[in-house]
Amino acid sequence: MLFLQAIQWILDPEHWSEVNFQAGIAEELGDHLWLSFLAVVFTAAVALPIGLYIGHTGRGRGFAIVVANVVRAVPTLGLLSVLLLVSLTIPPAVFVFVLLGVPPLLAGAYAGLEAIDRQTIDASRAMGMTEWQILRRVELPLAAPLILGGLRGATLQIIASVTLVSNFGINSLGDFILGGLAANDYVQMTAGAILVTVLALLVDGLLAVLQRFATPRGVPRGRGASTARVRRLPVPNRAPVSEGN
Amino acid sequence: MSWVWSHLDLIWSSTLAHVALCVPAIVLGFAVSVPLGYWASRSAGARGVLLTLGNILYTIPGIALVVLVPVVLGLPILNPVNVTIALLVYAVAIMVRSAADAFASVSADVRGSARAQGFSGPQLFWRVELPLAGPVLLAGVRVVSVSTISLATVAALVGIPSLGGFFTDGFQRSFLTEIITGLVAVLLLAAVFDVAIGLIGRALMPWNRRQRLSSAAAASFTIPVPQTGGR
Amino acid sequence: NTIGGGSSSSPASSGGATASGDAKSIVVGSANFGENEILGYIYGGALADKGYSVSYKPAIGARAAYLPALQNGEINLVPEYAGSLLSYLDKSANAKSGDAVKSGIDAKIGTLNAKALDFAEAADSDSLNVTASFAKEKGLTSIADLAKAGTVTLAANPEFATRPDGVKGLQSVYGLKNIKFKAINDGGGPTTLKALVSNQVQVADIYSTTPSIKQNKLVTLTDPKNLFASQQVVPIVSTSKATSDLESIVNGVSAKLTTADLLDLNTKASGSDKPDYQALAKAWLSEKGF
Amino acid sequence: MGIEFRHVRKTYPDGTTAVEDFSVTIPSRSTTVFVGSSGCGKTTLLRMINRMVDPTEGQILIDDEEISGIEPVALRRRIGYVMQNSGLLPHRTVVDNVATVPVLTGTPKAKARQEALGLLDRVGLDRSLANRYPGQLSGGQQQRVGVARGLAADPNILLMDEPFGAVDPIVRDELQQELLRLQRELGKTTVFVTHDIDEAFLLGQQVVILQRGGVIAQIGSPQEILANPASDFVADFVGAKRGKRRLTAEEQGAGDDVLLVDAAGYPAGVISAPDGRLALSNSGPLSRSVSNKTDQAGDA
Amino acid sequence: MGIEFRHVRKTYPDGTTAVEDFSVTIPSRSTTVFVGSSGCGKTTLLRMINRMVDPTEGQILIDDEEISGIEPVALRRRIGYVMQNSGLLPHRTVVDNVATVPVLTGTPKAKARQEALGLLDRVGLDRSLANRYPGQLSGGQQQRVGVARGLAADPNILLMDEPFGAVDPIVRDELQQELLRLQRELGKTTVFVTHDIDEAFLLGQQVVILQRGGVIAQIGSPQEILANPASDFVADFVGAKRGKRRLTAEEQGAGDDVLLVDAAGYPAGVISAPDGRLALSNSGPLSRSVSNKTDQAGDA
Ligand SMILES: Nc1ncnc2c1ncn2[C@@H]1O[C@H](COP(=O)(O)OP(=O)(O)OP(=O)(O)O)[C@@H](O)[C@H]1O
Ligand SMILES: Nc1ncnc2c1ncn2[C@@H]1O[C@H](COP(=O)(O)OP(=O)(O)OP(=O)(O)O)[C@@H](O)[C@H]1O
Ligand SMILES: [Mg+2]
Ligand SMILES: [Mg+2]
Repeated sequence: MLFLQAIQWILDPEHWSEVNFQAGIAEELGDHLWLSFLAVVFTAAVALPIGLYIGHTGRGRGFAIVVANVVRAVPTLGLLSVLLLVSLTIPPAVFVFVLLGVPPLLAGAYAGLEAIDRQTIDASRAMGMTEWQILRRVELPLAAPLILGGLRGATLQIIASVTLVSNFGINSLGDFILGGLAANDYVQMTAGAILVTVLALLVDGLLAVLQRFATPRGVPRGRGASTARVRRLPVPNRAPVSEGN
Repeated sequence: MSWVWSHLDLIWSSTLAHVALCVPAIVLGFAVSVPLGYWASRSAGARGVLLTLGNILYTIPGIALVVLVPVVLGLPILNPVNVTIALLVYAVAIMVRSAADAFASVSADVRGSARAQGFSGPQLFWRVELPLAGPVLLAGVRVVSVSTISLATVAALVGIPSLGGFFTDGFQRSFLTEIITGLVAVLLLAAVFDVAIGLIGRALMPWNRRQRLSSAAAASFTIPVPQTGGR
Repeated sequence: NTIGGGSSSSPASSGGATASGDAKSIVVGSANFGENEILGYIYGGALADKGYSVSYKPAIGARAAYLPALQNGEINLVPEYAGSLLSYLDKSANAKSGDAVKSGIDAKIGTLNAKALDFAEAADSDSLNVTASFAKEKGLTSIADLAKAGTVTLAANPEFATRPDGVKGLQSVYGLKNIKFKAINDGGGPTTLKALVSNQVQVADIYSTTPSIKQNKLVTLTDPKNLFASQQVVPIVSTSKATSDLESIVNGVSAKLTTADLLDLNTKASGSDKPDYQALAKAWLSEKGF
Repeated sequence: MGIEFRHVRKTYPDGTTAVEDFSVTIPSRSTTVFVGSSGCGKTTLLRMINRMVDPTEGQILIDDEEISGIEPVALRRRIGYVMQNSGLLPHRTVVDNVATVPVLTGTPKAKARQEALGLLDRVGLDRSLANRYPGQLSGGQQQRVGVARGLAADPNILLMDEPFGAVDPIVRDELQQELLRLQRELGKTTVFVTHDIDEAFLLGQQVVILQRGGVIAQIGSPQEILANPASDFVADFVGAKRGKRRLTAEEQGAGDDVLLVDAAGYPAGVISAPDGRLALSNSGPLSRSVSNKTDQAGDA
Repeated sequence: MGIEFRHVRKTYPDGTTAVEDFSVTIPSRSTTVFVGSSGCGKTTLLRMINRMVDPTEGQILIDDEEISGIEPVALRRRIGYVMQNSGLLPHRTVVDNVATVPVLTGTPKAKARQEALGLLDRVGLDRSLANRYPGQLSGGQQQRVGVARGLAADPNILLMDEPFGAVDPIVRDELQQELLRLQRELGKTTVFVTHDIDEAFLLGQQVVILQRGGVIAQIGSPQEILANPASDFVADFVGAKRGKRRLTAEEQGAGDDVLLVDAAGYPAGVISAPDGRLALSNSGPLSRSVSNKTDQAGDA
């Protein structure tokens, strides 16, 4: 069966050092991870500050939504074609994947902050915390699970998409897919797809563990981890808490 | 620019081909995801399994999926249905999560009170849960439509006509104008779909119009699913 | 029409998977690089002139994609290159002369439910190229000279890794053990060229009729041991469509197609005014009196 | 239409026993209030009546018919249900919300809507609100719609689960008065759940004070309970023990009025007592007097 | 430490004028309650005191110092703030929540924790709860922690925004008594916001009844207001007009007790009246008697 053959292909130690005179699994994996890592780091550098700013101040939300939607519509293949036509190096590729990673992380960061019970933040401010202290000591720890959720989304997305650079002669696990396609070798191609998927899921699992650890104790676990929902007693019907300064 | 004017017919036909690839994927993706999402919202176990499965499907690289679909299903290689099926897989992978969230977002109070009024099971689903899940479902469909349109460009890599052809061809010929034409066409098409779906939603959900249009748009941004920027 | 399908010179169905039934309706396919697409339009155009209803499926991909499509009838005619086709059909073939190649192909092509028509004079073979400075530095003129160039990286389409006349051939025919391979999936196009010029790779496989070789003053290494077989253009046609009428039209076109034509067409295609492949094909046809 | 609980027990799948062994008879055409603090099982008891929850043990009878034999959907359509936060369908207009059950049971839409408009009048809502969506109403208005909806099928039984728990105190007063009026006019068998003892005493002809696990601490008319709390728990719950209900006269003002304070010193009201003498009256300003109540409780 | 509002006006960026022209003096070391229905501007007024909201016009002075000149963060650290739903940090233990402000202002962590434990005693919480997270406490316990946190920096001013709005009536009673005790012990200047007039009368030495827009309907001690409502609005609000506060004696029971009912027929309590004669007393059971109150209000 195709799938089993592909697993065998992956387990063949020779394929780890060389595949058809080209870089083997080890090298492609390394390059794939490196490129993904760069993209994730830059994604975080761009999306986190913006997301935290939007989440903390509530400003610029509409703008971010529009930008994120437009960015999401940009076909990676097209953008890679344009940028690599101009300069065939890693930086433009990283740029494209950063663009891919920004929407989920941005959303995670700002949704994480928004999901925090307004009263908690309000009370913190009323106690005399500075804005920076509120961000550091209240919002970041409480939003950590959702922020990491966003990071997981971005990472998954980036690792799966980096395969595209193989079209343009940059190393990635996509080489096995393209090579398999060109040689009519479905086993190799399936093996490439499995490698990418497994890599993405492994990294995702790692981040999931991190997310577990980052979930503050005392905050109910589970999706959303929304502190906005912990109140249990009937609360008089009132206008949404919109005060704030 | 003159290249664009002289190739309007080509742009148009590629756009139509692109639409023909995407629309069935979006529509079927919705139709498949709603029951799955409903199931996931009802059972924690199903939710875990379905969402994990979605994540796995979602990480399969696009080219691999487009090529492997005909191998696995035994379809002709150049059949556009291959691409549509691959797009459908991604659409479901994304949409199941938002459908699950959509149904989970239906207030338990409203559900309980509807049951207490004497809604039977199917009546509850069709008249209460589905419409109330509507805004979040709509947000999910918008994400799916945009990403499907963007993703469908990979069809070009396997010789199936789509707007992606402008990328591969333009690249081979070092022809920026052509690639950018393709990019703009994809973006415009995505925008048209987004607006159209938004309008359909507005028409179908009048109660949602005043208070929550912006929050539904926000939800489309907030859904922390991995988005398919197009692979 | 440069890309995309659905364009047909007659009202025949454009999206249908197969064009069976009517022998006079033909689906012309082509590989995913410009020259081959132009050749497709040339053969298709000639047939359309003679009353065939022709539709196109251009830019399908690599050989491994479009030949199965031919085999199962999704396309009916595709312009091929003799040497590569033979090594695809018969991994162990080592025929070099035109006639030997022809008979090699004829022996095997039945498995594709297809038939090879006459070879054109026009040939477009693989050629290994290095930059002028690299050639000078290492003293390279022929492929054999690469042995003294230390470890070099060679760029070509991905299938070059598995083709008998690819890296394997370089090893067995020329005894080169110092070749690393890097797949770049653009048929010797702009990325390959850029990789070569920027020394990310030192050797690049570029089709001999590609204008960029001249434009960038690349040095094409000679092939004294004929690793790259004769790559004459050879249209192949589904057996079910191969009427004598069709064969005579197609062979008529092949008879007038020269290597110089290919170079000229390619130069025009990648020139600054980016004409359509279909227009180029039409121009060639009318120039040659079709 | 009387309702009878016979040794009812409810254990939820997660092992929580919400109700241990509950038996009570709810007389028809009067209001019975279940009152108790959070988590004592009030909602569970209420929802067993329309089979939203099925008892683990015991029987519930409506008019001597065991409800376990009645198809839940049919049963629910015969019983009005009003809950906190109204539970209105946010995607239907007010009039459509009210018309829900009649439409479900096959009344033509136009007719159901017409009747729904009448019900809006009945609960004191302006007809101009009929085409709004619930989200466009205030909390109090939503509750009125909820009540109207509960009445739409003209059920003999009305279940109300803290219907006024989430509204402003002033609006709550209004709604309570409205409900008293409706009850006088319509005479439904009403089961009302609250954790507010004041509300229980105001609305209930029969009040059931519950402890955790649905244990009955005391059952009786407000007067009986207030005069003779059955236990410390009840006394504490109704405030008698802490002296809240034990008023003392504090000060003679300028006129005949005397200020009354409770044990915590909190002014509870004024009473006219010329020269320190109370004017006794045996009939309150409303027909709903004590003796009246005792009669009805006697139906049980 | 007195607080003075001088012609304060607040218009929010969206154009809502929450407070129109508000002037009041809040005497030090006593409790002033702002009471009014939802949206009348109570929270806005309260939050202007610690500069969570800045007035659009007018001045606010604390001990004759204009607060607009005080850095908000520093000001807030000097003022305790307790709100509904406690606003505790869900990711910090109870003791760390209480110690938040001292730690912010530089008290060593160990010392701050030690003091926090003392505060838990003070508000009647068992020390065994110190290392729990807020989510593991009941609503009433959370509110106690909130109060302890408000007191942690030993502020002279305590602001409380409906702190008991979301808890069970029984627990609310307890918390109210606890607050009265604390107030006697500590004598902070407390500004308390509620929409429950009963709570206002129980806790406030000075009660400010507000209408929409922060308009003062009446200001005074509970007794003054109850005895002489300044307007129909006030009478209505305190329930006098609807007769809720106007009690009548209904029935002489077996002993000396007379049942008192209000105009709605709702039993308000019992009073001892042997032979229909009230026993008048001029001093309530608590030191917090009427005369006492009037004195303090006079401070203003
Ligand atoms: N579906 C359920 N599954 C498990 N336990 C439940 C469920 N519903 C209620 N309970 C538990 O049963 C007990 C009684 O719940 P119920 O809702 O009847 O109380 P209640 O008196 O209505 O309280 P409240 O005043 O808060 O509404 C509680 O301990 C509650 O946690
Ligand atoms: N941040 C804000 N922006 C705009 N309007 C506001 C804001 N905060 C409050 N308001 C409005 O100001 C008015 C007074 O609000 P405020 O919160 O002070 O009322 P409140 O008396 O505390 O009501 P509640 O009892 O519901 O808490 C209301 O109409 C409210 O909608
Ligand atoms: Mg309940
Ligand atoms: Mg408020």
